[in-house]
Amino acid sequence: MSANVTNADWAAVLSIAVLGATGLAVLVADLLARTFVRRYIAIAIAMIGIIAAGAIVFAQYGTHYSAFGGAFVVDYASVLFQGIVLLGALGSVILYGAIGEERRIAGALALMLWSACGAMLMSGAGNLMTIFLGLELLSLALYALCGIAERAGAHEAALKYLILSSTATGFLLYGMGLLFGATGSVALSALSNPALATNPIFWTGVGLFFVGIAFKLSLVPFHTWAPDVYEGAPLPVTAFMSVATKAGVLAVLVRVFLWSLPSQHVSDMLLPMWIVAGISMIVGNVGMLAQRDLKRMLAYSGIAQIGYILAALAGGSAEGFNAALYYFAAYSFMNLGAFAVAAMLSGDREEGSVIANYSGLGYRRPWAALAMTVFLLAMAGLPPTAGFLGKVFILRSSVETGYVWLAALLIVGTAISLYAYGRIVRAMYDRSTHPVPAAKPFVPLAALSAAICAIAVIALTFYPFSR
Amino acid sequence: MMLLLALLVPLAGAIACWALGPWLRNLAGWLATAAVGISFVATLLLWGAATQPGGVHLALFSWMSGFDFGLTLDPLSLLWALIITGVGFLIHLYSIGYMHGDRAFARFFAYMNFFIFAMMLLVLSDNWVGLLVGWGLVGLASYFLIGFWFERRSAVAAARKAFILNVIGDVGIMFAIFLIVANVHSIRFADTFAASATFGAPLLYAICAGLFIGAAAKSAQVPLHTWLPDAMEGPTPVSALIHAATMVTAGVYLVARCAPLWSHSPRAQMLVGTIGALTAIVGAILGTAQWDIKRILAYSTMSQIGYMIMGVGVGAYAGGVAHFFTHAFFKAQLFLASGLIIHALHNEQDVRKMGGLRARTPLAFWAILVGVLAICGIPGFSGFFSKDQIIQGVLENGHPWMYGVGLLTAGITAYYMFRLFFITFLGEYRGNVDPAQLGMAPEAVGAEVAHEPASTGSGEAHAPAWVMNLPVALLIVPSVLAGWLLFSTDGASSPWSRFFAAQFPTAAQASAAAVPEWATALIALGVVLAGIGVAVARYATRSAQANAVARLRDESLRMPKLLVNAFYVDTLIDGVFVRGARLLGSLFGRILDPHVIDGAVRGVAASAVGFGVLVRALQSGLVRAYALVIVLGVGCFLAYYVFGIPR
Amino acid sequence: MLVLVLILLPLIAGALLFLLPRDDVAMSKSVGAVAAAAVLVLAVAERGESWAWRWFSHPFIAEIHFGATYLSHWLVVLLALCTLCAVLASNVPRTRNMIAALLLLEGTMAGLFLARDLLVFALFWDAMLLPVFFVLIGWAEHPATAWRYFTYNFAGGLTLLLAVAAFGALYGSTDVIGNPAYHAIASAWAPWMLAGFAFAFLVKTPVWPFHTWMPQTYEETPAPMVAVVSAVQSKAGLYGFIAIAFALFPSYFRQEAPILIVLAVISMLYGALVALVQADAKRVVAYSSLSHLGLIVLAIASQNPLALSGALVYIVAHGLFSAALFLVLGYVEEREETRSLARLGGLGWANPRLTGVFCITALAALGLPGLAGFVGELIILIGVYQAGLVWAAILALVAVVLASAYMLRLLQGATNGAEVPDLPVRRDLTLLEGLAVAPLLAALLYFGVYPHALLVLMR
Amino acid sequence: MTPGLLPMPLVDYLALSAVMFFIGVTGVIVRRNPLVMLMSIELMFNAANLLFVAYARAWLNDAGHIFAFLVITVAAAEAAIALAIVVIAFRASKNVDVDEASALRG
Repeated sequence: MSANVTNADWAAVLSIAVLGATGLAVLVADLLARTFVRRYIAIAIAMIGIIAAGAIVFAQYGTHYSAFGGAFVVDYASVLFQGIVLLGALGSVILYGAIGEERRIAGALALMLWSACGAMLMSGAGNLMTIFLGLELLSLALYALCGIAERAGAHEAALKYLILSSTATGFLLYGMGLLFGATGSVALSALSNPALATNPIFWTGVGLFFVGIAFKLSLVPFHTWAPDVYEGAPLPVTAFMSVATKAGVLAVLVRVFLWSLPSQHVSDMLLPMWIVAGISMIVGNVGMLAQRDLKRMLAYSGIAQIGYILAALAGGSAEGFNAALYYFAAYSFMNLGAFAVAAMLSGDREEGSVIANYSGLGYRRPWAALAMTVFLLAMAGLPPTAGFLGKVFILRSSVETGYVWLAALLIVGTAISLYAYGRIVRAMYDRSTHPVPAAKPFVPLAALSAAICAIAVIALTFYPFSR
Repeated sequence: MMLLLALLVPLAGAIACWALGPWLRNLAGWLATAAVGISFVATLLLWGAATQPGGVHLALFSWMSGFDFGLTLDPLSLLWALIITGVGFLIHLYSIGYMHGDRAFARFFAYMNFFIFAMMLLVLSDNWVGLLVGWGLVGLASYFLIGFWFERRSAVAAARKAFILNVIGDVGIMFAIFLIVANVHSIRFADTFAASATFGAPLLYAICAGLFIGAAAKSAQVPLHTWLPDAMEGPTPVSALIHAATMVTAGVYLVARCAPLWSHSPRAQMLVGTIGALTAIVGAILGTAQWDIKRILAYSTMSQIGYMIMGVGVGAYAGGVAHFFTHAFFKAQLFLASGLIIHALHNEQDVRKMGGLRARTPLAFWAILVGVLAICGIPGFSGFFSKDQIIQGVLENGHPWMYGVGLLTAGITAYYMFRLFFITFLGEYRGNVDPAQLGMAPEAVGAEVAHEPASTGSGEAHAPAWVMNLPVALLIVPSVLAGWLLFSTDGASSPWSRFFAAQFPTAAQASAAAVPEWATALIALGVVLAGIGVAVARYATRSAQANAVARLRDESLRMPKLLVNAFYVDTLIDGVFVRGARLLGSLFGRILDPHVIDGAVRGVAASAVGFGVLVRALQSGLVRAYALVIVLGVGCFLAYYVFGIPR
Repeated sequence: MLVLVLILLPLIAGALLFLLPRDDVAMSKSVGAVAAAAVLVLAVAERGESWAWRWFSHPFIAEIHFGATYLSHWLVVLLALCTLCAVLASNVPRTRNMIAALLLLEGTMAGLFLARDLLVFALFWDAMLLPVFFVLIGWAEHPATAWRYFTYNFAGGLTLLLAVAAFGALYGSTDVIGNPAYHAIASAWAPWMLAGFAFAFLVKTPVWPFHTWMPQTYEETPAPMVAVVSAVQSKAGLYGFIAIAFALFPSYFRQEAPILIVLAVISMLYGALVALVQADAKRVVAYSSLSHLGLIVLAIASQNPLALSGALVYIVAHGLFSAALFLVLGYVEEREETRSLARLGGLGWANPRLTGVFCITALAALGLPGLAGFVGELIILIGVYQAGLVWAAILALVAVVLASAYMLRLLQGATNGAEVPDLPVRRDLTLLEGLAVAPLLAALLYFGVYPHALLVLMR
Repeated sequence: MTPGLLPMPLVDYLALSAVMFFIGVTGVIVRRNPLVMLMSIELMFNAANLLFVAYARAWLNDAGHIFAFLVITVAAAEAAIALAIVVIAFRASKNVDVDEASALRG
């Protein structure tokens, strides 16, 4: 790779730098700030930084070039994925307005921003090293985020996440090693060499690499950590994990497996991914059925939803990619919205994540209940939400590209999931008077976020892709 | 216009009585009577036009192509219309007295007028649907009037029974209409008859069968007859008008109206003739076993209609219609007269508690005597001519065994009618004899008590007002003389046959009979006299009258169960159809719905939750277990990627 | 634009009604009545103009598109009439909320019938469940009933939705209801789509064996609401069969018609038999409508033009008399405080006017000649017979006989017999109550004599 | 590739790293002490490092070396965080055993 670095290279990662700097700024500001406003100052700074980064990212929309000798790529995909990462970060940061201990807010925010940096790095990663770097940056920050929370169960979650994630990273790393061995280069572009199509080392490498990816995406059978960690981690962190992390990892998945592999035998090479996706749809949705904790349920829901997204990618068609992106955007909004509603209802003990607390909500907090209904409808894939449209996109692309069995599994999974989501809706509109802890009357930031997400989830259905 | 007037005035009367009843009070009766009278006059004014070839026709409106509605008045419908409105008028008049003081006086006349309207619609329609509408509405009117005293359980049940059995009839006609519309694409009689020549025998038979189900239900033919005796729960004028003179003869009208269809289908003729004959004999036999004066008359009605159906069925249209004509008079008269008695005895209907009433109700005595002579077919009285025409006509159309049945029935009729007459009027009054001595079942006594209508006549009407006597007296005239219209020295050219010359061309070409008419008359007379003789021997002799109580007692105790239960037809229908339906219903409603269908749904939901619990169980929470799962997954992957490489 | 008003006016009026004082019955009733009357006028005046707005164009084209076809025009008129009568007749606790729910139901169902786009249709399909659902939550004896109603019908809504999605994805546009440009879709998936649509319609109508949600729902829904539900909402399924299943998949519909015919015939007899033994007056009517709707389904399945035009007559007739019947039962229940046929009786003397109305209604329901129900039955069955389904026609006639049996049982059970001493004798039919049912009965009589307007399909 | 550049054949390096890797994996599964588990994970990382370095030599491509250094650095950072987490996680319970940490389940 050429050593000389141009300004264009720096421009490519400017947004990431801004985000990282914002993390530092938050910490510094926290030292100076007066006690009773520090929470809001920190959040404000973080949000400003995120929005600034977002502006920079979208300024690059439409441009296509690679920086640092191919280590980092700016293109349509990178911009969109980075956008979603920032969206996730924004939606999670805002939740700290309702949750968490005053004195730890700043640290948590900084960590979250840095973690987001990792995810953004992955979104544009052009070679194996960048991928690894971004992944580790993302993960380490997340371990810490779980660890520093004082919440009961957070530590256990941190430990489990640490050990299992590191193990998976080990597999991923070894896979990278094999790929490097097979190709003699760390650049993704080198993977597309037709000669590799029958190279056993290469195949093994691909397999191990996918293990690492599948773990981060919490696909069955590498999903086992997700429910526990989602339940244990603090609400904002869970929200972040469910959106930002997955955005970065998905970007890698697309780049490596869809755009870089040799075209020959590629369908054989990818078949296990689609099988895994199909299993995830079923297991994830079945897992939701008997849950009592909202975050845990959303973990299973996330497992299934990632399955849907992979189903869209299965064909490898452009339309499938669009479908996946659209559904993922919708997915981000509905998840962030659901977590926002949970935050609205949460006091210090996160009452909002206990499903039992939702019974009769429709009569106590009609607006919150309405928003929650919208998000659940969207997750279940019912109109008039983007969830429905996204699923139709996916169905169409997977049927057209001949993966009918994935479409069928998607429909079955959706049918099962309806029961689970329906349970919560039913609870919300049941007249049974359930003893409910005194939830905070009004959490402006969370409510705002919930409202925006609700509107977005419906607005996304208008004129999608009418270009 | 006149036709519409004749049709709609009674309807207007009905609506007026129904809506303004509370304000009209007793005026309602006169209003209704007047309405029927107007209708009668209007019909009468149309006589001339109606008897022209083609008759009067009035097109009304059309639903869509093929569904054109209109009214028509030809000799046949003219005859019916005149009887309906004429006899109806008299009976309305009578009812003013009979129903005097009833709690729902106005409503009664609303129903009666409504009935007249419906019946006129039935006979005036020029199409099947119109006929069916009338058919259904007369059934409704009869339902209302049978159940008029609706606080009485028995009346309510009887009304429902009558309605449902009649609906079965309607359904039969509907079926015939399906066939007709499917093949003719028009609902008008004219088109149907015009096309009937092209029908195949099976189609024609099916149509006739469907129509005849309707006729049988309406005219109380076996096996759909069971509602008629129960229908006597209604007030007596109702029995006279609807269940004797007019409605129950609608079947006869229908068959006569469809002469072009029947005359082309020998099988249908056979069917109808057989049913008619059967009904005639069964009705007569059951008539001998009754004690309630109205039930006796009811069974006699049934048997007489059997005659008519038999006649029109086999093609002796003129005879059958003629018998309807005469029967309308003398049967109405019999009912009204018995109404006088019932009235005089405070709603006592059991003949065993009567006797020696000649002095108390002389008018009733004479009226019933004339009626009995007429129905038995004593020469000179109306019944004689019409019944002879039927019996002779049956033979001429080549059904000797029906001929025999007809004669036999005539004999039995003579017996039970005179039985009625003797028991009621001879001997001395038994009203104050203990019922048990008369062999009346105790529950029958209870029934009598429950039989006390809401407040009919409110007691004081011992001496009936002229409104009640006049119609009875007036009716005596036609029931004696009406028959002479049929009399002629030379067969074909009686005024009657001239009147119907255009209507029933087929009646002319009847084959020469094996037995000449005068002989038939003599044989019939002989049989009738025999029947009368038996009756006299059993009830009219000195000794019989001396110990009437004992005689009646052991007769009623020794009455064969078979007859008492009317051949168990009711029991059969109830046991098989009614109970069967309710059994199925409760089976479906109580077991299939809640347990089988919903059970399946619940099962699905439960199994879903089961899977959820299973997954929870697998999620043990142990890090190393998770790690193991991951490693196993990796194993599978490697297995695929290492061994699955294309070579 | 007018169609849009037809939909929005009741929705907005219903929403605004919640701003009125909670317990000012007279005011909310008059406001509701005015709104409903306005809708009725508009519905009659409506002359088939349409309004469309592009919703999205990928993965398929969906238009927010409203406009009345011939059938939906009559259904909307029926809906408006029934709603008006129900509003006038509603006399329940929390009247304001009930009237609001009625208006919301009217709006959503108008949307359903006027929708020209499958997706919009599917949305309104689910939306129209909500007012009924909340009414059940608020008024029913057991809240479970509400969930039962919602679950069963929503399950249908989901298969409908799936079918719509599949249709859109394969055909490229869902703007196809009553669309002349539509060319019959030919695809291996078409039978499955048809199945999805059909399931929804079968549950909603309902047709045996998907009917088990109905009796309980009808029993526990207050009179005004159940009147509209049984009169009009049950027609949504039938409308779907005609306007979607039959119109969009003609050939496949023809293939599958025999199944539908069998189910329809079973429903007719099954409903009639069960109605024969019900102890609760409302359940009798519920099962009777299972039987009656079976007849309409039979007509649709027979695909005979005569039967179809008869079906329209009977759809209107059934709407009129079932609405009237439920309103009348509501009156009876108010007075006697019971619905059990064992305890009812003797109304004939206590409330003669009410009895008269009850009588006409019941007679219309049992298909008395001269009333609209009879016309529908007759024409349908003639058509069915012409279509060659002789056995179905004959079994239908059996159902007709049974109908008279259970309807008379209901009528006599409530009105005849001696006055029941331990039941409080209340005032007779009031003027307002009379006005609430009068239009229905008048329409029944008019169409019974002269159904010309409804038979245009044939000409 | 040119084996001459390696003192011993490439296959041996691969075999060694594979063995190390599987020892690491086994360790993660069988051991209950989080510290030992983390050490096993380090072992996995280093197996990968060996791979990188060996191939770097084989391909004469420095990227492998750089990658190895990167991994070492990151591993160090990870170890730091890991120790911190293990400490806070088991400040409560004296004995150090991951099987104790199974409150979150289902």
